[in-house]
Amino acid sequence: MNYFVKGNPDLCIGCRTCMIGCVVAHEGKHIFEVDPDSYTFNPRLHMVKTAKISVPVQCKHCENPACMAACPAGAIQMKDHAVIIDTSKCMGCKSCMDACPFGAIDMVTEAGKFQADGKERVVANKCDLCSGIPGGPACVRVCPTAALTLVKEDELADAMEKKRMEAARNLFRDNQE
Amino acid sequence: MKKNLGSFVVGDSTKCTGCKACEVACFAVHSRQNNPVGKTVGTVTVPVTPKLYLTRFEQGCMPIQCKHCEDAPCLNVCTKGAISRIDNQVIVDPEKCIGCKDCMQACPFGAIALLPYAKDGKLAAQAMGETKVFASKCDLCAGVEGGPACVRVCPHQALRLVDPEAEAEEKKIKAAEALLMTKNWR
Amino acid sequence: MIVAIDQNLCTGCRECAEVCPAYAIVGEQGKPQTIDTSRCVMCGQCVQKCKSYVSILTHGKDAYEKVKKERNIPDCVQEPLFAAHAVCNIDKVNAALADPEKLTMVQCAPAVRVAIAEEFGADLGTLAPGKLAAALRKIGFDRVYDTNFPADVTIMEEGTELIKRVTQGGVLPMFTSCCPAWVKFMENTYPEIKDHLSSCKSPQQMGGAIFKTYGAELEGTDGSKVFSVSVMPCTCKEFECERPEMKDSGYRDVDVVMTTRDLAWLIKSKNIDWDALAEEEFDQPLGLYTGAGTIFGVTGGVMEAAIRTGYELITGQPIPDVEVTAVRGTEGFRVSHLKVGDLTLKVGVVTGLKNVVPVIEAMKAGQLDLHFIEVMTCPEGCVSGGGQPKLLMDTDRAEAYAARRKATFDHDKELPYRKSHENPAIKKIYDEFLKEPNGPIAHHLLHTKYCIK
Amino acid sequence: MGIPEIEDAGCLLCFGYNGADSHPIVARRIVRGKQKGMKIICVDPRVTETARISDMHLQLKGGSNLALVNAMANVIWNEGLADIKFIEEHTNGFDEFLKVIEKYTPEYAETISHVPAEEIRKAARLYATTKPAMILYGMGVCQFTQAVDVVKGLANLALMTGNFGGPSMGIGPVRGQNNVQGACDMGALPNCYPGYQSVTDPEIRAKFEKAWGVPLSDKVGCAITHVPHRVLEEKDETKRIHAYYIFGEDPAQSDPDLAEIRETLDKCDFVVMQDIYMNKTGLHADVILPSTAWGEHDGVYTCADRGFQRIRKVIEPDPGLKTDWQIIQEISTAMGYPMHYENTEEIWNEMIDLCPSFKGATYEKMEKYGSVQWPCRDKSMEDKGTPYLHKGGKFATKDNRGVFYATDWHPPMELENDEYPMSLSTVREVGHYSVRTMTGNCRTLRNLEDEPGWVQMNTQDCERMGLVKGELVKILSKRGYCITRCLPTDRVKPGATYMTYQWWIGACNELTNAKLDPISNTPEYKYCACRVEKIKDQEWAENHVKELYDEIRTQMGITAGKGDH
Repeated sequence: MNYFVKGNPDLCIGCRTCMIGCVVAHEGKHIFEVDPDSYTFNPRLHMVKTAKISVPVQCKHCENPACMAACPAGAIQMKDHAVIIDTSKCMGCKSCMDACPFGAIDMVTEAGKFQADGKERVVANKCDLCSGIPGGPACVRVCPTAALTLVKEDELADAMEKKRMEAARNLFRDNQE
Repeated sequence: MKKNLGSFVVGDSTKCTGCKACEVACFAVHSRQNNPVGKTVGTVTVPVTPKLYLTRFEQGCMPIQCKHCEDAPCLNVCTKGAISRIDNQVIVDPEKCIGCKDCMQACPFGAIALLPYAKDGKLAAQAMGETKVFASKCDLCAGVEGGPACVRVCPHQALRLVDPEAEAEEKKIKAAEALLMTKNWR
Repeated sequence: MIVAIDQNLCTGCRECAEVCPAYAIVGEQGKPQTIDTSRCVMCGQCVQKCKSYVSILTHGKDAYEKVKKERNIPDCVQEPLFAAHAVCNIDKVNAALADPEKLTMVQCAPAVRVAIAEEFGADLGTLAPGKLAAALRKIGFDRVYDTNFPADVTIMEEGTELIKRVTQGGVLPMFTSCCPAWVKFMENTYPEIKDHLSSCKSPQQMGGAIFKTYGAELEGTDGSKVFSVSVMPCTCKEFECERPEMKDSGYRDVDVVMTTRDLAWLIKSKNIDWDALAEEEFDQPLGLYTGAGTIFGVTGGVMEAAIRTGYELITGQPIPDVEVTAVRGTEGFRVSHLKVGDLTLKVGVVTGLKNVVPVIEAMKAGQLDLHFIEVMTCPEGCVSGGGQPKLLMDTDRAEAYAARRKATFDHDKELPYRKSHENPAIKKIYDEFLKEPNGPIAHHLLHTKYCIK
Repeated sequence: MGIPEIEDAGCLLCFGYNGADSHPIVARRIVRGKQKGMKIICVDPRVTETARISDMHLQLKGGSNLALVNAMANVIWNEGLADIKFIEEHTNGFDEFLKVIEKYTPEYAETISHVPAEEIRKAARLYATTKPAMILYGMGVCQFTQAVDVVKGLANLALMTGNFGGPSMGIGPVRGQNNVQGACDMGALPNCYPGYQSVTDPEIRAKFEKAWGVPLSDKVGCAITHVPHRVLEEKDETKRIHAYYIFGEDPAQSDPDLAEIRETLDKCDFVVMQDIYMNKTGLHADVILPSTAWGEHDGVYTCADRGFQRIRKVIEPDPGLKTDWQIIQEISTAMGYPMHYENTEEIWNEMIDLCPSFKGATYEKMEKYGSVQWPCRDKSMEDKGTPYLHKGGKFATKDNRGVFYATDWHPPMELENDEYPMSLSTVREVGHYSVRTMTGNCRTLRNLEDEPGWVQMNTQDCERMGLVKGELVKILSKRGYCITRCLPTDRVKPGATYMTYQWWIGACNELTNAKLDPISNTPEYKYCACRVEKIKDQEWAENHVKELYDEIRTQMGITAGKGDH
């Protein structure tokens, strides 16, 4: 199963440290360089604030990803329990963006890469579960209120099993009465 | 806030009947820009050259048109500089197009067709009496009042103008609100 | 076939089936459709709707010229051709024009003058009777007459018939019979109510019968020399003129029908510069018409014209307001009660053929208390006819219909005579030829029996 | 009480305090308290993060604080929920207090605060019956012309319910600025020496004169908010301010009615600005003294809970750059009072020896315990300071009894009117700190939010005015205007607008009212009348904003980081 990071709106205080953590993790040391163009600020998760809720939203790493199905370039694939975009193959057609029901994909400029008309290259960008980054998803690590959790197969399975047992116990009790 | 991404139109094959009203409307509004085309069929004196293409496939049909890619292969491949990005949209200049077909090959959607180029109510001629052609593709009705004509005329609302940024924002809000319902997943 | 669908072009979208009032279009979704001729009323709404054009991409480079040839469309035409189309008889017209033996007489329907200019790039609903007459004359027609004149005759005949039925206890309600698609539909679907139909021929057919009799007399010749052409907003008129009973003049009353679109093609093929045409008058006397004749082109127009004259015939007084706005509108079925002297005339107007079904069903169930009902097949009357200029975008439809309606009413307002019985040419033809409405000559030439099938 | 105690309260009355935006670390305690079952009553005109997770959110109309507080007291008394024993044993002035709150029935308060009477009753009951109950209040209380009265009103609630003198209770001011508590502790107030020792007390003055070897003034100084008056309008030449030395403060950004501030700085004969980066005040300064930032020097901060904490140098500053204390030392020496210290600990030791309540807070103890909350009177390692005040109901008064003090509500100084039909309140946002002299130079934070900032408006108001998210709007008050982006949100009520005050372009202090609380001298940042205008030509507005921004940057001599991502 693909893993995913989910936010708990009861714990989230909307501080966006997760977004900063995401950028720092993906940009590496560039972020501490003085040259303002040396890094791009492209958080792969976004804080949503409405009257009811504050919580970051990011890719759910679907098992049957609509983005992957929509991509005409074969730039989206599943790897290491995550749905990953190979930006070198991406041409910015926005099909994935349109297909994703969660708004989890953005189009971002790639620093230092240009199109034929001299404009910066724009490609799809989304959560990659910090693939290849030591310590796993940075957003989970930096959240000051521990509002973000990396959900893996076992935890989800355990939670479901626990719920099934509870449901069975309740039905059993009903049957006894 | 300023838009950063190109919008595009997508078809919905579950609604499309294949009537081609979109193609005819597309032709009508664009043809009007450099030909004396009125509102009725009889005013037309040039071939129908749409910028979107009704496509039949195993499960049905729908119009296919340009996605206005952000790193557009057609733009990148065009040696003549006939394809440019204007107000976020990828636009072909038919005057500059020499019909090399590179963009057609680069486009992964088949959204471009070579069609005769007409001007002032006549087919444009080139040397040796041949008709000039151009790479015809969606320009999202740039300069057309009321926005994409295909979307407006579809009798079944099978075409949708996508503002990817605005839609992503709406979808994010829905996704966030869904988290309220799954917060006690354990 | 008068209206047909080209199997090679049809995409099977069935948009035409949506607008067909007779459920005559059959076929599977996504496959080419065919027309069930036993049901088809040839109204041509499918022709108006169809957007499945001959495409370079889909059908190849040569397909366009091939289809054009198959359809007898003049070479000069370069406009899009669609799967659903109507017969084009321009070749027959050209043949007659070229024949020195023939005296060609043309009539054109009220709705043609508010639409034909659109085909030359004018605004939707541009009123152009003067240019229309000029163009017809330039094409070479010997006499340029007008269907609006026989429309005035129709009012005399139909009005008289109605008064008779109301006062002498005839079959009521009486339905109008000017719309051939409606007549065909009734014959197909409700032959049992045939006695409710007015016995009057349509204005086109009255015109044809008059041209080859009185018209020939005026020229000092006989009907055999007259070639009668009509220009109609309607695809079904060709069917009407081909009906075997339509030869009371001794010859076929109308020889050939062109649609508004056909006429535009003909004008183009003759290299006539529409924009440069100076306005001309229709020929006299069979081209003199009233506002009443002209409003036949819109839904409720026949009714309004009939009331303008009927009121005076019944009461002997001029109608207080010539504009009978109560019967105007575009709703599918409208009912009005009008005070005509001591009589309360109860009238109904149906537009859009599908809307007539519940009316007939109500009548058959004895739930309809009306004297007179106008029925027009097309959405807003003849201005929206199947032979009218076709819109590239259906989103312009409402604007086009409204503009053509407005132009029709504007024309009515500007004409010197607005009531059929006040038309001097009408007085003249009854004095000299027809004698009296519903009289023996009129009855022979201008009335008919339907349901012959 | 200490910040860590928050999460163990039974009930938290969070009044005019938006922890998530101003102090995420405090907000974390609130979230944790919620997880532990703490009941939260949030009083705020906006849906804050705390409001969102609260058990009760009283979304009052801005400027009605005291009416609501008095009504809660009214309910607590009338429903017999007061702690009579505590009142009798530990307080004075209760009867006079009752007379004032008598008229503040929930129904009366509803007419002022727009909070339903029944909600007020429920909130009062929840606060009075859940122990221990803690009150946190922030700038939503302090930045009104009726600020001190509301603080006292909140204290009344704690007094009448016996919520003083134990852990996780009492009332906690959560300060507006980093180390503002420290600045006050160190005597950066016009009326006291370090340790809240009055400048008018001859005994105290004598102590400081002896220690410092100079005669000292017996007059209370000038509050920062009185400076404009003393520069622009003071008739008495001897009282007029001619020189203004500003440390780590950006009044040309943070003070109300910026037009007046600019005039003040320009008309003042000599302005010295000492800061870590260039800021708007610097544009009007005669001398700019660059100093070190946190991480480049040692020192002590005081947390809002009175806890002294050491801060340490982690990197060497650029050569030639001096710390604040070194600069002060040199200026003082140059002005004829030789000052010489080797390090901050020397300064600290001198200071605590002069301040009885700080005396025990040595560097050694701060090092060992992390935080030492004053009062800490003894240098022995056993005195670890005072986590909460008023232990056992003993107050810092002559007879050790707490005093009830009630006043009547009065409305804000400038109300909505025909010309300016909406209200404006200044607020914070997480990420950019204060006037962003520091955070504005952090690229990553600037990427999160940048000029010209936002005005939060109710979605209905936006729809009515045809405004969409991100659209530039003009917002005006009697005093000035600025351009900012519209942020439609249902977190705020119709008719109210909210802006953060750190933006140079979207500078809401161009609009704010300089009226002060008579005791604290804090301006009414939380309420003034304003009007929002749609800008038809957005392209022009975007360019205009960019031009204004570039102009300021050019004036400041900034070249790096165009900041227009």
